[in-house]
Amino acid sequence: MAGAVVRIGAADFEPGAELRSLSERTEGAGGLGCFIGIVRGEAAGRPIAAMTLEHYPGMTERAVRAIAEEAQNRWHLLGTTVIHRVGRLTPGERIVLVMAAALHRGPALEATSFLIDWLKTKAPFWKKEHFTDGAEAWVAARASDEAAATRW
Amino acid sequence: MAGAVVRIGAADFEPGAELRSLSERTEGAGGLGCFIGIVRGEAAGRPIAAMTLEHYPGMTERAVRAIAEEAQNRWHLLGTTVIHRVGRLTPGERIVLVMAAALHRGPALEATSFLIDWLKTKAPFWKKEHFTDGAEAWVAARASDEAAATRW
Amino acid sequence: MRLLYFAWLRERLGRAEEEVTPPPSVETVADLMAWLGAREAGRTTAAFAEPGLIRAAVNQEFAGPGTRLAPGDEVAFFPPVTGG
Amino acid sequence: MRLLYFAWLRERLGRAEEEVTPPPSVETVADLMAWLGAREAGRTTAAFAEPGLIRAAVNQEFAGPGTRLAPGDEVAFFPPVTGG
Repeated sequence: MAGAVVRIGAADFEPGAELRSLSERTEGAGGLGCFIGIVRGEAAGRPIAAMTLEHYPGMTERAVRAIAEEAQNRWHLLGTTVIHRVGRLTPGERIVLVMAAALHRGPALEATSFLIDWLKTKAPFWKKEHFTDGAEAWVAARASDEAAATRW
Repeated sequence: MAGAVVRIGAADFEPGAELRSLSERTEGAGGLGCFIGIVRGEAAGRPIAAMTLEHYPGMTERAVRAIAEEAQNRWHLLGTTVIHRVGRLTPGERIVLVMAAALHRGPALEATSFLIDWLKTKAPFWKKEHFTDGAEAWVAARASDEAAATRW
Repeated sequence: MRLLYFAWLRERLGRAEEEVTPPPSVETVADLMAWLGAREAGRTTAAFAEPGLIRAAVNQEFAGPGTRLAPGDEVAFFPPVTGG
Repeated sequence: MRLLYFAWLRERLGRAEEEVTPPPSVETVADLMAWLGAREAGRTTAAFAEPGLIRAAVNQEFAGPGTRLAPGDEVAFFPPVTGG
Protein backbone atom coordinates (compact mmCIF):
# COMPACT_ATOMS: atom_id res chain seq x y z
CA MET A 1 0.00 0.00 0.00
CA ALA A 2 1.45 3.32 -1.10
CA GLY A 3 -0.45 5.19 1.58
CA ALA A 4 -2.30 8.44 1.61
CA VAL A 5 -0.93 11.74 0.36
CA VAL A 6 -2.70 14.62 2.13
CA ARG A 7 -2.12 18.32 1.59
CA ILE A 8 -4.11 21.19 3.12
CA GLY A 9 -3.03 24.68 2.14
CA ALA A 10 -3.58 27.81 0.11
CA ALA A 11 -1.69 26.65 -2.98
CA ASP A 12 -3.49 25.55 -6.14
CA PHE A 13 -2.80 22.07 -7.55
CA GLU A 14 -2.38 20.61 -11.01
CA PRO A 15 -4.76 17.64 -11.46
CA GLY A 16 -2.72 16.07 -14.27
CA ALA A 17 0.47 16.07 -12.22
CA GLU A 18 -1.35 14.60 -9.21
CA LEU A 19 -2.89 11.85 -11.32
CA ARG A 20 0.51 11.00 -12.77
CA SER A 21 2.04 10.91 -9.30
CA LEU A 22 -0.71 8.63 -7.91
CA SER A 23 -0.43 6.37 -10.93
CA GLU A 24 3.32 6.05 -10.54
CA ARG A 25 3.13 5.08 -6.89
CA THR A 26 0.29 2.54 -7.33
CA GLU A 27 1.70 0.03 -9.80
CA GLY A 28 -0.75 -2.76 -10.48
CA ALA A 29 -3.83 -0.57 -10.05
CA GLY A 30 -6.62 -1.22 -12.57
CA GLY A 31 -8.55 1.95 -11.87
CA LEU A 32 -8.15 5.48 -10.60
CA GLY A 33 -11.21 7.36 -9.36
CA CYS A 34 -10.99 11.10 -9.10
CA PHE A 35 -13.11 14.07 -8.10
CA ILE A 36 -12.26 17.73 -8.54
CA GLY A 37 -14.34 20.37 -6.77
CA ILE A 38 -14.63 23.87 -8.18
CA VAL A 39 -15.95 27.00 -6.47
CA ARG A 40 -19.40 27.81 -7.83
CA GLY A 41 -20.58 31.32 -8.55
CA GLU A 42 -23.60 31.12 -6.28
CA ALA A 43 -24.65 29.91 -2.87
CA ALA A 44 -28.30 29.13 -2.13
CA GLY A 45 -29.25 31.08 -5.26
CA ARG A 46 -27.29 34.23 -4.38
CA PRO A 47 -24.27 35.20 -6.48
CA ILE A 48 -20.99 35.10 -4.59
CA ALA A 49 -17.77 36.97 -5.28
CA ALA A 50 -15.61 34.63 -3.23
CA MET A 51 -15.52 32.20 -0.35
CA THR A 52 -13.05 31.81 2.47
CA LEU A 53 -12.16 28.40 3.86
CA GLU A 54 -10.75 28.32 7.36
CA HIS A 55 -9.16 25.22 8.86
CA TYR A 56 -7.51 24.16 12.11
CA PRO A 57 -3.87 23.62 11.19
CA GLY A 58 -2.74 20.32 12.59
CA MET A 59 -6.16 18.93 13.46
CA THR A 60 -7.55 19.24 9.95
CA GLU A 61 -4.59 17.40 8.41
CA ARG A 62 -4.83 14.67 11.06
CA ALA A 63 -8.55 14.21 10.50
CA VAL A 64 -8.19 14.07 6.70
CA ARG A 65 -5.30 11.63 6.92
CA ALA A 66 -7.29 9.40 9.29
CA ILE A 67 -10.26 9.25 6.92
CA ALA A 68 -8.02 8.57 3.91
CA GLU A 69 -6.42 5.68 5.79
CA GLU A 70 -9.85 4.39 6.77
CA ALA A 71 -10.84 4.44 3.09
CA GLN A 72 -7.62 2.65 2.16
CA ASN A 73 -8.39 -0.16 4.58
CA ARG A 74 -12.08 -0.37 3.81
CA TRP A 75 -11.70 -0.57 0.03
CA HIS A 76 -8.23 -2.15 -0.09
CA LEU A 77 -6.91 0.84 -1.99
CA LEU A 78 -3.42 0.95 -3.43
CA GLY A 79 -3.17 4.68 -2.74
CA THR A 80 -5.10 7.90 -2.23
CA THR A 81 -4.48 11.61 -2.69
CA VAL A 82 -6.49 14.32 -0.95
CA ILE A 83 -5.70 17.97 -1.53
CA HIS A 84 -7.86 20.71 -0.03
CA ARG A 85 -7.28 24.40 -0.42
CA VAL A 86 -7.95 27.02 2.26
CA GLY A 87 -8.09 30.81 2.27
CA ARG A 88 -9.99 33.05 -0.11
CA LEU A 89 -11.12 31.40 -3.36
CA THR A 90 -13.12 32.85 -6.23
CA PRO A 91 -15.68 31.15 -8.51
CA GLY A 92 -14.08 28.84 -11.06
CA GLU A 93 -11.08 28.06 -8.87
CA ARG A 94 -10.29 24.45 -7.96
CA ILE A 95 -10.85 23.84 -4.26
CA VAL A 96 -10.50 20.10 -3.67
CA LEU A 97 -9.04 17.00 -5.28
CA VAL A 98 -9.73 13.42 -4.21
CA MET A 99 -8.21 10.39 -5.92
CA ALA A 100 -8.25 6.69 -5.10
CA ALA A 101 -6.39 3.88 -6.85
CA ALA A 102 -7.60 0.29 -6.62
CA LEU A 103 -7.41 -3.01 -8.46
CA HIS A 104 -10.92 -2.53 -9.83
CA ARG A 105 -13.25 0.31 -10.73
CA GLY A 106 -15.88 -0.31 -8.04
CA PRO A 107 -13.65 0.32 -5.00
CA ALA A 108 -11.84 3.21 -6.71
CA LEU A 109 -15.06 5.11 -7.37
CA GLU A 110 -16.80 4.19 -4.11
CA ALA A 111 -13.81 5.36 -2.09
CA THR A 112 -13.70 8.59 -4.10
CA SER A 113 -17.38 9.25 -3.32
CA PHE A 114 -16.89 8.37 0.34
CA LEU A 115 -13.94 10.73 0.73
CA ILE A 116 -15.54 13.70 -0.99
CA ASP A 117 -18.81 13.24 0.95
CA TRP A 118 -16.84 13.22 4.20
CA LEU A 119 -14.73 16.22 3.20
CA LYS A 120 -17.78 18.27 2.22
CA THR A 121 -19.64 17.57 5.46
CA LYS A 122 -17.54 16.32 8.36
CA ALA A 123 -14.04 17.67 7.76
CA PRO A 124 -12.85 20.45 10.08
CA PHE A 125 -13.36 23.37 7.72
CA TRP A 126 -15.44 26.50 8.14
CA LYS A 127 -16.73 28.33 5.13
CA LYS A 128 -17.60 31.99 4.76
CA GLU A 129 -19.40 33.22 1.67
CA HIS A 130 -18.76 36.70 0.31
CA PHE A 131 -21.78 37.79 -1.73
CA THR A 132 -21.50 40.13 -4.69
CA ASP A 133 -23.59 42.74 -2.82
CA GLY A 134 -20.88 43.00 -0.17
CA ALA A 135 -22.62 40.91 2.48
CA GLU A 136 -20.79 37.96 3.99
CA ALA A 137 -21.90 35.04 6.12
CA TRP A 138 -20.49 31.93 7.73
CA VAL A 139 -22.16 28.83 6.33
CA ALA A 140 -24.16 26.65 8.71
CA ALA A 141 -23.95 22.84 8.53
CA ARG A 142 -26.40 21.48 5.95
CA ALA A 143 -28.84 18.68 6.64
CA SER A 144 -28.55 17.26 3.09
CA ASP A 145 -24.78 16.99 3.44
CA GLU A 146 -25.19 15.19 6.73
CA ALA A 147 -27.45 12.70 4.95
CA ALA A 148 -24.90 12.12 2.18
CA ALA A 149 -22.15 11.43 4.69
CA THR A 150 -24.20 9.07 6.84
CA ARG A 151 -24.99 6.72 3.95
CA TRP A 152 -21.47 5.36 4.44
CA MET B 1 -24.78 21.82 -22.34
CA ALA B 2 -21.29 21.44 -23.79
CA GLY B 3 -22.09 17.97 -25.03
CA ALA B 4 -20.17 14.75 -25.12
CA VAL B 5 -16.66 14.36 -26.45
CA VAL B 6 -16.11 10.76 -27.57
CA ARG B 7 -12.93 9.27 -29.00
CA ILE B 8 -12.29 5.62 -29.83
CA GLY B 9 -8.88 4.79 -31.22
CA ALA B 10 -5.41 3.39 -30.74
CA ALA B 11 -3.82 6.61 -29.49
CA ASP B 12 -2.97 7.14 -25.84
CA PHE B 13 -4.43 10.17 -24.02
CA GLU B 14 -3.15 12.63 -21.44
CA PRO B 15 -5.56 12.77 -18.48
CA GLY B 16 -4.42 16.22 -17.34
CA ALA B 17 -5.03 17.76 -20.75
CA GLU B 18 -8.46 16.11 -21.00
CA LEU B 19 -9.45 17.37 -17.55
CA ARG B 20 -8.36 20.88 -18.47
CA SER B 21 -10.32 20.70 -21.71
CA LEU B 22 -13.50 19.49 -19.97
CA SER B 23 -13.14 22.13 -17.29
CA GLU B 24 -12.76 24.89 -19.86
CA ARG B 25 -15.87 23.90 -21.75
CA THR B 26 -18.08 23.44 -18.65
CA GLU B 27 -17.98 26.84 -16.97
CA GLY B 28 -20.12 26.91 -13.86
CA ALA B 29 -19.51 23.26 -12.98
CA GLY B 30 -18.99 22.57 -9.29
CA GLY B 31 -17.58 19.08 -9.70
CA LEU B 32 -15.75 16.87 -12.16
CA GLY B 33 -15.88 13.12 -11.71
CA CYS B 34 -13.27 11.05 -13.46
CA PHE B 35 -12.23 7.43 -13.90
CA ILE B 36 -9.09 6.14 -15.57
CA GLY B 37 -8.78 2.46 -16.37
CA ILE B 38 -5.39 0.80 -16.61
CA VAL B 39 -4.52 -2.61 -18.07
CA ARG B 40 -3.84 -5.04 -15.23
CA GLY B 41 -1.07 -7.62 -15.34
CA GLU B 42 -3.34 -10.57 -14.79
CA ALA B 43 -6.67 -11.96 -15.87
CA ALA B 44 -8.52 -14.45 -13.68
CA GLY B 45 -5.29 -15.04 -11.77
CA ARG B 46 -3.12 -15.74 -14.84
CA PRO B 47 -0.38 -13.27 -15.80
CA ILE B 48 -0.95 -11.59 -19.13
CA ALA B 49 1.58 -10.03 -21.49
CA ALA B 50 -0.97 -7.92 -23.35
CA MET B 51 -4.57 -7.60 -24.35
CA THR B 52 -6.15 -6.67 -27.65
CA LEU B 53 -9.32 -4.62 -27.85
CA GLU B 54 -11.35 -4.91 -31.02
CA HIS B 55 -14.20 -2.58 -31.86
CA TYR B 56 -16.73 -2.04 -34.65
CA PRO B 57 -15.70 1.27 -36.20
CA GLY B 58 -18.77 3.43 -36.57
CA MET B 59 -21.10 1.40 -34.39
CA THR B 60 -18.90 1.57 -31.31
CA GLU B 61 -18.57 5.37 -31.54
CA ARG B 62 -22.34 5.72 -32.05
CA ALA B 63 -23.15 3.51 -29.08
CA VAL B 64 -20.69 5.30 -26.80
CA ARG B 65 -21.96 8.71 -27.88
CA ALA B 66 -25.57 7.62 -27.28
CA ILE B 67 -24.82 6.47 -23.74
CA ALA B 68 -22.84 9.64 -22.97
CA GLU B 69 -25.80 11.71 -24.13
CA GLU B 70 -28.16 9.57 -22.05
CA ALA B 71 -25.97 10.26 -19.00
CA GLN B 72 -25.95 13.97 -19.80
CA ASN B 73 -29.73 14.07 -19.82
CA ARG B 74 -30.21 11.81 -16.83
CA TRP B 75 -27.82 13.66 -14.51
CA HIS B 76 -28.12 17.13 -16.08
CA LEU B 77 -24.42 17.13 -16.84
CA LEU B 78 -22.61 20.14 -18.19
CA GLY B 79 -20.30 17.94 -20.24
CA THR B 80 -18.72 14.50 -20.57
CA THR B 81 -15.58 13.03 -22.10
CA VAL B 82 -15.20 9.36 -22.98
CA ILE B 83 -11.98 8.08 -24.51
CA HIS B 84 -11.44 4.38 -25.14
CA ARG B 85 -8.38 2.84 -26.68
CA VAL B 86 -8.35 -0.15 -29.00
CA GLY B 87 -5.64 -2.42 -30.37
CA ARG B 88 -2.89 -4.15 -28.43
CA LEU B 89 -2.23 -2.78 -24.94
CA THR B 90 0.24 -3.95 -22.31
CA PRO B 91 -0.10 -3.97 -18.50
CA GLY B 92 0.23 -0.51 -16.97
CA GLU B 93 -1.09 1.26 -20.08
CA ARG B 94 -4.13 3.54 -19.81
CA ILE B 95 -7.10 2.05 -21.63
CA VAL B 96 -10.13 4.20 -20.82
CA LEU B 97 -11.00 7.65 -19.50
CA VAL B 98 -14.46 8.77 -18.39
CA MET B 99 -15.20 12.25 -17.10
CA ALA B 100 -18.45 14.01 -16.17
CA ALA B 101 -18.93 17.64 -15.14
CA ALA B 102 -21.98 18.71 -13.12
CA LEU B 103 -23.13 21.43 -10.77
CA HIS B 104 -22.67 19.13 -7.77
CA ARG B 105 -20.56 16.17 -6.75
CA GLY B 106 -23.35 13.58 -6.59
CA PRO B 107 -24.37 13.66 -10.27
CA ALA B 108 -20.75 14.00 -11.43
CA LEU B 109 -19.65 10.83 -9.64
CA GLU B 110 -22.83 8.85 -10.30
CA ALA B 111 -22.61 9.57 -14.02
CA THR B 112 -18.94 8.59 -14.03
CA SER B 113 -19.81 5.24 -12.40
CA PHE B 114 -22.70 4.68 -14.78
CA LEU B 115 -20.58 5.34 -17.86
CA ILE B 116 -17.66 3.16 -16.84
CA ASP B 117 -19.97 0.30 -15.81
CA TRP B 118 -21.65 0.47 -19.19
CA LEU B 119 -18.36 0.69 -21.07
CA LYS B 120 -16.90 -2.31 -19.23
CA THR B 121 -19.92 -4.52 -19.86
CA LYS B 122 -22.24 -3.39 -22.64
CA ALA B 123 -20.10 -1.39 -25.05
CA PRO B 124 -19.31 -3.00 -28.42
CA PHE B 125 -15.76 -4.13 -27.67
CA TRP B 126 -14.20 -7.58 -27.78
CA LYS B 127 -11.22 -8.39 -25.67
CA LYS B 128 -8.51 -10.94 -26.26
CA GLU B 129 -6.01 -11.76 -23.55
CA HIS B 130 -2.45 -12.74 -24.41
CA PHE B 131 -1.02 -14.77 -21.52
CA THR B 132 2.67 -14.76 -20.67
CA ASP B 133 2.89 -18.47 -21.53
CA GLY B 134 1.97 -17.68 -25.13
CA ALA B 135 -1.67 -18.77 -24.92
CA GLU B 136 -4.37 -16.38 -25.99
CA ALA B 137 -8.13 -16.34 -25.54
CA TRP B 138 -11.13 -14.17 -26.32
CA VAL B 139 -12.84 -13.08 -23.11
CA ALA B 140 -16.43 -14.22 -22.53
CA ALA B 141 -19.04 -11.81 -21.09
CA ARG B 142 -18.90 -11.82 -17.28
CA ALA B 143 -21.94 -12.29 -15.06
CA SER B 144 -20.61 -9.89 -12.38
CA ASP B 145 -20.18 -7.14 -14.95
CA GLU B 146 -23.74 -7.67 -16.14
CA ALA B 147 -24.90 -7.23 -12.54
CA ALA B 148 -22.95 -3.98 -12.16
CA ALA B 149 -24.48 -2.54 -15.32
CA THR B 150 -28.04 -3.55 -14.49
CA ARG B 151 -28.02 -1.65 -11.18
CA TRP B 152 -28.55 1.47 -13.29
CA MET C 1 -25.37 -7.02 -48.68
CA ARG C 2 -22.21 -6.28 -46.75
CA LEU C 3 -21.28 -8.60 -43.89
CA LEU C 4 -18.79 -7.81 -41.12
CA TYR C 5 -17.29 -10.24 -38.61
CA PHE C 6 -15.58 -9.53 -35.31
CA ALA C 7 -13.45 -11.24 -32.66
CA TRP C 8 -13.32 -15.07 -32.74
CA LEU C 9 -15.97 -15.18 -35.46
CA ARG C 10 -13.71 -13.13 -37.73
CA GLU C 11 -10.74 -15.36 -36.85
CA ARG C 12 -12.68 -18.57 -37.42
CA LEU C 13 -14.04 -17.42 -40.77
CA GLY C 14 -10.65 -16.08 -41.79
CA ARG C 15 -12.11 -12.79 -43.03
CA ALA C 16 -13.33 -9.50 -41.56
CA GLU C 17 -15.95 -8.76 -44.22
CA GLU C 18 -17.53 -9.93 -47.43
CA GLU C 19 -20.27 -9.08 -49.90
CA VAL C 20 -23.06 -11.64 -50.25
CA THR C 21 -26.28 -11.86 -52.22
CA PRO C 22 -28.59 -14.18 -50.29
CA PRO C 23 -31.67 -15.64 -52.01
CA PRO C 24 -35.04 -13.87 -51.53
CA SER C 25 -36.04 -16.48 -48.94
CA VAL C 26 -33.54 -14.89 -46.53
CA GLU C 27 -35.74 -12.26 -44.89
CA THR C 28 -34.43 -11.98 -41.34
CA VAL C 29 -31.19 -12.06 -39.36
CA ALA C 30 -32.02 -15.65 -38.29
CA ASP C 31 -32.56 -16.63 -41.95
CA LEU C 32 -29.22 -15.11 -42.88
CA MET C 33 -27.40 -16.97 -40.10
CA ALA C 34 -28.98 -20.25 -41.18
CA TRP C 35 -28.03 -19.61 -44.80
CA LEU C 36 -24.45 -18.74 -43.84
CA GLY C 37 -24.29 -21.84 -41.60
CA ALA C 38 -25.50 -24.10 -44.41
CA ARG C 39 -22.86 -22.63 -46.72
CA GLU C 40 -20.20 -23.83 -44.24
CA ALA C 41 -21.63 -27.34 -43.84
CA GLY C 42 -18.96 -29.98 -43.46
CA ARG C 43 -16.11 -27.68 -42.48
CA THR C 44 -14.34 -28.79 -39.32
CA THR C 45 -14.55 -25.42 -37.56
CA ALA C 46 -17.95 -24.14 -38.61
CA ALA C 47 -18.24 -20.55 -37.36
CA PHE C 48 -22.04 -20.55 -37.34
CA ALA C 49 -22.36 -23.97 -35.69
CA GLU C 50 -23.68 -22.44 -32.46
CA PRO C 51 -25.92 -19.51 -33.43
CA GLY C 52 -26.75 -18.95 -29.73
CA LEU C 53 -23.21 -17.66 -29.22
CA ILE C 54 -23.51 -15.08 -31.98
CA ARG C 55 -25.04 -11.61 -31.84
CA ALA C 56 -25.87 -9.33 -34.75
CA ALA C 57 -26.17 -5.71 -35.70
CA VAL C 58 -27.99 -4.32 -38.72
CA ASN C 59 -26.81 -0.96 -39.96
CA GLN C 60 -24.79 -0.52 -36.76
CA GLU C 61 -27.64 -1.14 -34.34
CA PHE C 62 -27.97 -4.31 -32.24
CA ALA C 63 -30.54 -6.55 -33.93
CA GLY C 64 -32.43 -9.62 -32.74
CA PRO C 65 -32.90 -12.80 -34.83
CA GLY C 66 -36.29 -11.60 -36.10
CA THR C 67 -34.98 -8.32 -37.51
CA ARG C 68 -35.94 -8.01 -41.19
CA LEU C 69 -33.24 -7.36 -43.75
CA ALA C 70 -33.18 -5.22 -46.88
CA PRO C 71 -30.75 -5.23 -49.80
CA GLY C 72 -27.85 -2.87 -49.08
CA ASP C 73 -27.96 -3.45 -45.31
CA GLU C 74 -24.69 -3.64 -43.40
CA VAL C 75 -24.98 -6.75 -41.23
CA ALA C 76 -22.40 -7.55 -38.55
CA PHE C 77 -21.98 -10.80 -36.62
CA PHE C 78 -19.96 -11.10 -33.44
CA PRO C 79 -19.76 -12.82 -30.05
CA PRO C 80 -21.58 -11.14 -27.13
CA VAL C 81 -19.71 -7.92 -26.40
CA THR C 82 -17.31 -8.07 -23.47
CA GLY C 83 -16.85 -4.35 -22.91
CA GLY C 84 -13.65 -2.43 -22.74
CA MET D 1 -3.85 26.09 28.88
CA ARG D 2 -3.88 27.20 25.25
CA LEU D 3 -7.23 28.11 23.69
CA LEU D 4 -7.91 28.41 19.95
CA TYR D 5 -10.98 29.94 18.29
CA PHE D 6 -12.25 29.50 14.73
CA ALA D 7 -14.75 31.02 12.30
CA TRP D 8 -17.42 33.34 13.76
CA LEU D 9 -16.34 32.50 17.29
CA ARG D 10 -12.86 33.86 16.53
CA GLU D 11 -14.39 36.94 14.90
CA ARG D 12 -16.77 37.60 17.78
CA LEU D 13 -14.04 37.24 20.41
CA GLY D 14 -11.65 39.33 18.35
CA ARG D 15 -8.79 36.86 18.80
CA ALA D 16 -7.64 33.52 17.37
CA GLU D 17 -5.94 32.22 20.51
CA GLU D 18 -5.03 32.96 24.07
CA GLU D 19 -3.39 31.42 27.14
CA VAL D 20 -5.63 30.99 30.19
CA THR D 21 -5.21 29.51 33.66
CA PRO D 22 -8.67 28.43 34.83
CA PRO D 23 -9.27 27.65 38.54
CA PRO D 24 -9.05 24.01 39.71
CA SER D 25 -12.85 23.77 39.71
CA VAL D 26 -12.75 23.77 35.87
CA GLU D 27 -12.40 20.05 35.20
CA THR D 28 -14.23 19.50 31.89
CA VAL D 29 -14.88 21.14 28.53
CA ALA D 30 -18.34 22.20 29.78
CA ASP D 31 -16.78 23.75 32.91
CA LEU D 32 -14.33 25.67 30.74
CA MET D 33 -17.09 27.00 28.49
CA ALA D 34 -19.12 28.13 31.51
CA TRP D 35 -16.06 29.82 33.00
CA LEU D 36 -15.27 31.58 29.69
CA GLY D 37 -18.93 32.61 29.34
CA ALA D 38 -19.01 34.11 32.87
CA ARG D 39 -15.83 36.05 32.07
CA GLU D 40 -17.75 37.72 29.20
CA ALA D 41 -20.84 38.55 31.28
CA GLY D 42 -22.36 41.89 30.38
CA ARG D 43 -20.74 42.25 26.95
CA THR D 44 -23.24 42.94 24.18
CA THR D 45 -22.00 40.21 21.85
CA ALA D 46 -21.14 37.39 24.22
CA ALA D 47 -19.46 34.66 22.15
CA PHE D 48 -20.30 31.87 24.60
CA ALA D 49 -23.91 32.96 25.08
CA GLU D 50 -25.22 29.88 23.23
CA PRO D 51 -22.95 26.96 24.16
CA GLY D 52 -25.16 24.64 22.07
CA LEU D 53 -23.79 26.27 18.92
CA ILE D 54 -20.19 25.64 19.89
CA ARG D 55 -18.10 22.50 19.43
CA ALA D 56 -14.75 21.71 20.99
CA ALA D 57 -11.56 19.79 20.38
CA VAL D 58 -9.00 18.83 22.99
CA ASN D 59 -5.49 18.24 21.73
CA GLN D 60 -6.81 18.24 18.16
CA GLU D 61 -9.49 15.58 18.68
CA PHE D 62 -13.22 16.36 18.74
CA ALA D 63 -14.29 16.41 22.41
CA GLY D 64 -17.73 16.34 24.04
CA PRO D 65 -18.73 18.59 26.98
CA GLY D 66 -17.79 15.94 29.54
CA THR D 67 -14.22 15.54 28.32
CA ARG D 68 -11.79 16.09 31.21
CA LEU D 69 -9.03 18.66 30.88
CA ALA D 70 -5.43 18.67 32.06
CA PRO D 71 -3.00 21.57 32.38
CA GLY D 72 -1.13 22.06 29.12
CA ASP D 73 -4.03 20.88 26.96
CA GLU D 74 -4.70 22.64 23.66
CA VAL D 75 -8.44 23.35 23.63
CA ALA D 76 -10.20 24.66 20.52
CA PHE D 77 -13.72 26.09 20.26
CA PHE D 78 -15.56 26.51 16.97
CA PRO D 79 -18.99 26.33 15.29
CA PRO D 80 -20.07 22.94 13.90
CA VAL D 81 -17.80 22.17 10.94
CA THR D 82 -19.29 22.89 7.54
CA GLY D 83 -16.87 20.89 5.41
CA GLY D 84 -14.85 22.06 2.46
